[in-house]
Amino acid sequence: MDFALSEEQELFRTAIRKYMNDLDRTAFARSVISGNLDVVANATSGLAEMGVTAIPVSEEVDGLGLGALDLVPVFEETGRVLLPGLQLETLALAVPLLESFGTPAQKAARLPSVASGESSVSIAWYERDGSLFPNSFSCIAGKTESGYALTGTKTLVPVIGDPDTFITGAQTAEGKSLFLVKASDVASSRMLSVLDETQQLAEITLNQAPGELLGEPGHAAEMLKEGLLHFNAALCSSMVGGMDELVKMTAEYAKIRVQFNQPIGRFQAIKHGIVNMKLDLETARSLSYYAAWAVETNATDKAAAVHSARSFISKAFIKAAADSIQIHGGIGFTEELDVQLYLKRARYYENYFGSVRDSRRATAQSLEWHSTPAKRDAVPVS
Amino acid sequence: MDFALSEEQELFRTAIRKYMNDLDRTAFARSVISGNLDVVANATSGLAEMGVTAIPVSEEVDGLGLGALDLVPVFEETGRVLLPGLQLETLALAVPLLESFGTPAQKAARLPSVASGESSVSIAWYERDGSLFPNSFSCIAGKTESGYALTGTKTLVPVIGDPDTFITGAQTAEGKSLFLVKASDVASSRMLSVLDETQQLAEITLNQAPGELLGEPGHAAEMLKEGLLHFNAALCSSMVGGMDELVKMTAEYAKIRVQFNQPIGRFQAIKHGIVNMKLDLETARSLSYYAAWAVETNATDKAAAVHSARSFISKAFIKAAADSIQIHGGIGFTEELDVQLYLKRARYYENYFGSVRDSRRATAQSLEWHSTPAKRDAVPVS
Amino acid sequence: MDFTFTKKEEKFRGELRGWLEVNLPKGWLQGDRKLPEDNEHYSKFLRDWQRTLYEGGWAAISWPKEYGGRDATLMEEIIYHQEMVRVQSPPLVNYIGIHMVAPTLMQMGTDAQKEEFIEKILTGEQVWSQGYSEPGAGSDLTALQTTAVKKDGKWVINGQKVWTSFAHLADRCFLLTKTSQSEKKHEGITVFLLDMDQEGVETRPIVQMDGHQEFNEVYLTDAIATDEDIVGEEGKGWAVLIALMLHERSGIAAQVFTLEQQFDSVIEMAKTVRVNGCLLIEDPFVEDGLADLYARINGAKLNYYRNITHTLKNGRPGPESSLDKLLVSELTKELFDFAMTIQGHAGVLMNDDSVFSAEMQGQYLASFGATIGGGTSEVQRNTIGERILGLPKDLGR
Amino acid sequence: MDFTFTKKEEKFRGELRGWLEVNLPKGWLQGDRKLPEDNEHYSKFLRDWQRTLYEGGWAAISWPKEYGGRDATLMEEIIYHQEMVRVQSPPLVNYIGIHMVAPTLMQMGTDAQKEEFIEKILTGEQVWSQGYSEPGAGSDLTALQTTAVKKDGKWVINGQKVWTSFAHLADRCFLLTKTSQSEKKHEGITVFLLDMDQEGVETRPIVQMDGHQEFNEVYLTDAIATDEDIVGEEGKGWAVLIALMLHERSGIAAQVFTLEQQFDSVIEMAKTVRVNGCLLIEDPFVEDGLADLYARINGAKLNYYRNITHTLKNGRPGPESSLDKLLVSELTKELFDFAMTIQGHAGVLMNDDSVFSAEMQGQYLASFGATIGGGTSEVQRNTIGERILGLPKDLGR
Repeated sequence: MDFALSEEQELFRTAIRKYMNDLDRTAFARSVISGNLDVVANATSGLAEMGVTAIPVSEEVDGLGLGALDLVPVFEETGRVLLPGLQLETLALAVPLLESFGTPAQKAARLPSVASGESSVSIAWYERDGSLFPNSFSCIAGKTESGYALTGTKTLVPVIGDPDTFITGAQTAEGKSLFLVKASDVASSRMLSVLDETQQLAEITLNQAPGELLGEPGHAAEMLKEGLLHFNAALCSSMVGGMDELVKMTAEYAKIRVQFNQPIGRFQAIKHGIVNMKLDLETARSLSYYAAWAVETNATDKAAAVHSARSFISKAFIKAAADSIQIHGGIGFTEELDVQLYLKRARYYENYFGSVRDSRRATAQSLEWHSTPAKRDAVPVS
Repeated sequence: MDFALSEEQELFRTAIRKYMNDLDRTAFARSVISGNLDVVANATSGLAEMGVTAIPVSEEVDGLGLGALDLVPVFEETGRVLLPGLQLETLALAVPLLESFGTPAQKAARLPSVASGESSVSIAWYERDGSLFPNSFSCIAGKTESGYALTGTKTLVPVIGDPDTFITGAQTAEGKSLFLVKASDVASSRMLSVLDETQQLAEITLNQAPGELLGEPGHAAEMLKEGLLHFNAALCSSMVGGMDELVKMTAEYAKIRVQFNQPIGRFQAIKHGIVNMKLDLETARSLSYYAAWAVETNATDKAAAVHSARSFISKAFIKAAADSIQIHGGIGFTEELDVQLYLKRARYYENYFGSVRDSRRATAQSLEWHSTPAKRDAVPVS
Repeated sequence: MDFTFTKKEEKFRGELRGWLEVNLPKGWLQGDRKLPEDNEHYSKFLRDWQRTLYEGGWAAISWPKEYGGRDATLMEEIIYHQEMVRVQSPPLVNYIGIHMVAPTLMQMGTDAQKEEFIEKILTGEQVWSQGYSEPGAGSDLTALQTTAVKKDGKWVINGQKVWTSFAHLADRCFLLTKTSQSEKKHEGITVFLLDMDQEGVETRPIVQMDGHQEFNEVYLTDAIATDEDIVGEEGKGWAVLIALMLHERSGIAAQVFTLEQQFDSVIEMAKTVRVNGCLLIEDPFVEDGLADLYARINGAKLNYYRNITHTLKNGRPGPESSLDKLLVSELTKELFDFAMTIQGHAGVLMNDDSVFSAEMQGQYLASFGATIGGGTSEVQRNTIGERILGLPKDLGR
Repeated sequence: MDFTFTKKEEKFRGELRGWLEVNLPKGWLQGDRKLPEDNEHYSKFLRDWQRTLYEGGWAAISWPKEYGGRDATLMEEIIYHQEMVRVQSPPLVNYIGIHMVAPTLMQMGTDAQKEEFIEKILTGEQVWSQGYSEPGAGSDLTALQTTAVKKDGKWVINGQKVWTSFAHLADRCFLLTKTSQSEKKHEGITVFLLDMDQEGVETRPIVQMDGHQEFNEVYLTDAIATDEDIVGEEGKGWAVLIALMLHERSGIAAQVFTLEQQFDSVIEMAKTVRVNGCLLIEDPFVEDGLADLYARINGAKLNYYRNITHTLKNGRPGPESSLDKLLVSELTKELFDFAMTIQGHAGVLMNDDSVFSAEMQGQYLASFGATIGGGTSEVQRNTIGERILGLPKDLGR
């Protein structure tokens, strides 16, 4: 029995944390809010120097060929300071999708520059109806002589830090298919107003944009689901980092803030509230470690491990941030404190590529609780 | 604006409460547990003397012809001491069903003896599959020369205090129908083991038992639903009485029990816990008053008023009892204290004629939130 | 039990409704409810609105007629709040003046104070703020640090206030200070009617997490007041505070009705917005959650009615009315939390990009203020536990 | 990270499993797990079972070999708990003797005490109870009222204990007393190894809300003990308690694995029981609730694994292991609360009438003890807040 990160992973955590401290912690997130987006590229190149961007990329294409567990300290520490950027989308979704479904040529063309930190890749998946797994895409990929041309509109597309490539879903004769599209081939793009201002989302329109098929046509949903196991494991680590920071800052505040002549942490309403945050944090951390382990080792309960972690942590992160605001009192309601940034981030992640309900249903299905498989609610909620 | 019981109703409450104190409060409930069932008849005749059993019975058949609001103080005070008996079933379900759907002859034959406290009526509705509204009953009512003969098995039938009549559901050619069956015509009866030992439930078997049709044949479900509006409003009052007593006893205990040299009510974990019970109590009381008012005045939002009250109070009663046990600590876990009796009663009511989910769906439907009416879950849960 | 309104009450409602239809800002009833963004226009807009209210006789209906009010009954006050919430009327810029300062002055002000302030409060000529909270004394008003010291016949005031609503627009401040140190925490407090327009008073806006700036920090550096600015007696400010609180007959009517309206807008969203191709309300989990909220929000409103009934019968609110604020503020938070959850990932979009016209995102963020401002939920629970349930006093009290 | 077991560990598991198959009471593995109802047969059954364990060398695996144990590793202890939970083995009647008294005596007992007690504890010849809680001191062990006074060379003990588990079966009691009054609450406590078989000791069962009688009140009226019965030093009992707690390397293994097993039985119920004609698991609300519980129960187990990993690496448990009891006990309550809700109205039936073979009703009632016994959840939260998060001490501490 050894249920802990390795010594190397913990050392790597220390290095990342030091680098985040050098970046002045949430200062980068606040820079983005005030419109200075240059910091994103700075952070990416800093992480690249430390080898972070090479972690999940296989050795044949200039990566380190490491696994999901090695990403745990990275995402906990970047999540802790709400580092803005496409690290999750690139390293935990695009890379697994390319590694699993890309041709050798596709990998060779894209992954070395990801590993070196020069390139980031985003996902243009959602359409205006907001469905995660629609019956069909309105974005159409038509066959051309040299490949495909995509036409349609995608929304809720993360574009922070200027990704050079989008993995997108479009309809072909075979059904929903995945494509690689160059950012420079996007016809037009409109920025959206986002609750979490450390994010940048756009609605992008493709007009006969050249698209390169990724994987088998007609299998977009299955491929995305497979990729999302990697993504959600990493996302959980990021949220755990945020929760850890919330527990720390809330406990510290409760020790120094005096009301009624007492440090407020002496009052059980406050003390027990923070203890409950701590309980959730430890459960979240255990679930996220296990999810990463299950992904890395391709364990039989991989899907249940990831979905159950995600379902718990999405909710717990929101609760931790909300409770932290309440415990901070008036000052917690100002934009001066960071707590609100964590709340907005938690809400940003809540339904990102699936709701809590979706994760719970996926948990039940992967554990085969149902005699009739793939049963759905009266109304599809995913 | 006058949202309070009338002066007369409050005076009546005082009288009932005095009578319950005379009966030594929960002593009657504990008598039933230890096997002494005589107390049930005693209590019924005492209530009859005070006119309670005549309240909902119309004047033409020797009743007082009063409304649902006049039952509020009765059920709050009997619920407060967990008075065992069929008061709810008789006065708040059987009487409304007979008054609404009975023929003049049926009313004349049964309601005077209900009003005088000589008769109690129970409901034999559930069958072994546990469905509240099954597609059809396995209990069959066959036509005979003089009427109907019923054959089948009913379970979860309340039989405390020896009801002389059952209102039961059976299948006829027209569908599910309601019948009146004499208790003396029941072929056999088997007592069931019940979590709330102040209740007596039986499985009863009918074998060509003579049944008297109540209302139109084929309309059992609609009639029961109508009757349940009365029943649930009264049940809510009963649960509010229990909650009120729980808040009182818990607050009193927290004032005198000393731990760590402090009365435990000084600790916020305890204090705020009791305050939350109090908040739920006040909401429960407001909802139950309004439900009774809506039933009495046949208000347009009658169904929403009753269902929303029931959905909230069923849960809140369980929570109040469970929290009270925790606040009482070790002693709360013994059978010496009454708290556990309230917990068992709360559980007993939780799914009685419908779950919290059922009540919430009924709330939504009665408020017409759905464009397509009568939508159900993927799986029928009621 | 009776939920009907009298003919007189219905007539009152009709009169107000008719007046509002004519006098609300142009386009308001049709949904154009944007307030000016810059401070100057914002201030002018709200002062104009108060002037309009004043001219219609609707600025301070519960005041005695002699002061320009209507001697409104409690039920009329409630109807007033219902109607104002219904049309989502612009905020009353001089809320503090009308609902707190003036009624207090009527009761315990000097003749000179009544003369000088009350009419200006009514017309909106003079806008008031409230100087209660301090950085070290949020929920604990007895921990005041702001001092007023008498020097050459004038009071010299130093300290810092926070969460001072409308301070950036205000002409005067209802200010709590310490004028003597006492063992007993409730002694030595003095209330001043401070002139904000002086060198010693500096106001800085607080930016809230929802981007709004409704509150301010106020820095007092040798600010000056006179004996004539004292309300009640020197050192007896606690009594003034108590008196002020007792004026609140109608409790939190506006919040109760607002919550009900907000719930209706969430229902409207659930009936019209599709996520994953289906109407939200057709998702059983959405239906279930909304039915639960319906029960509890309706319960909170009915509690309020029960407490109002008590006030009507007994002339003053019963102790149970102290539950109203706690319940309503917590429910407001829960409602918008739920509204956020059900919108799916598109729920992260704000403003014009939001999935529903009554944008839930800003209201969600704003809801966090409800359980903090005006006494945190934790302090409310203590108060209820001790005053209503008679539980022993907390440590530090 | 590595969840595999070593070959040695797997061999250990195989050996235990094989032994259990042969030695468990007849019919036990097939599900006939009824314990005798009357006290005498109950006691004999459990003593026989301990004797069997002893003879197989499975009664006290973590003890040193010199005392008849196996010097088991921590992982072997965990495997032992897993297997015992898996077969739902009969309770260990001398749990307190084996896990608490004997290890303490090995560390700080006199030679005479070791000689006299340790073997009898192992064989089950002598059953022990624990005399900690008192009516006025439930979660607060420092408020002891039971006194031991020296008189003519003997200790005369008076007082009352409650929640004394197995006291009705026990021969000896590990008893906390006050031997001197001290300002400091942790001083003046003395631990006695009290002989229960004497006139001054009277035992009365406590009937629990689930009908069981696992605990007792013990009345001590001039009960007698000698100097030789003292553990450690007179007045230094607190140090004994601390030492005793440190023996608990494997934490709450049994509860963790039991919770997992209970969850599995609820899943089994949901897959097989029909309410309203449909399998419970096909109700989306049931599925959703169970998936939520799966995540949290699995999370609690994984927390436990993480803490065990810490113990394996550092030789002793880290502070986070104090969270295990709180999480597991609260989850047990929630699990059965949910299991009750989903059964529909037939869920009110108990025993043979219950809708599912693994009757949930009794387990539901029993679950209320989990968050009270062994320190209430409220006390656990205080401890965690102060020891792990470094928050200021509560009032009264």
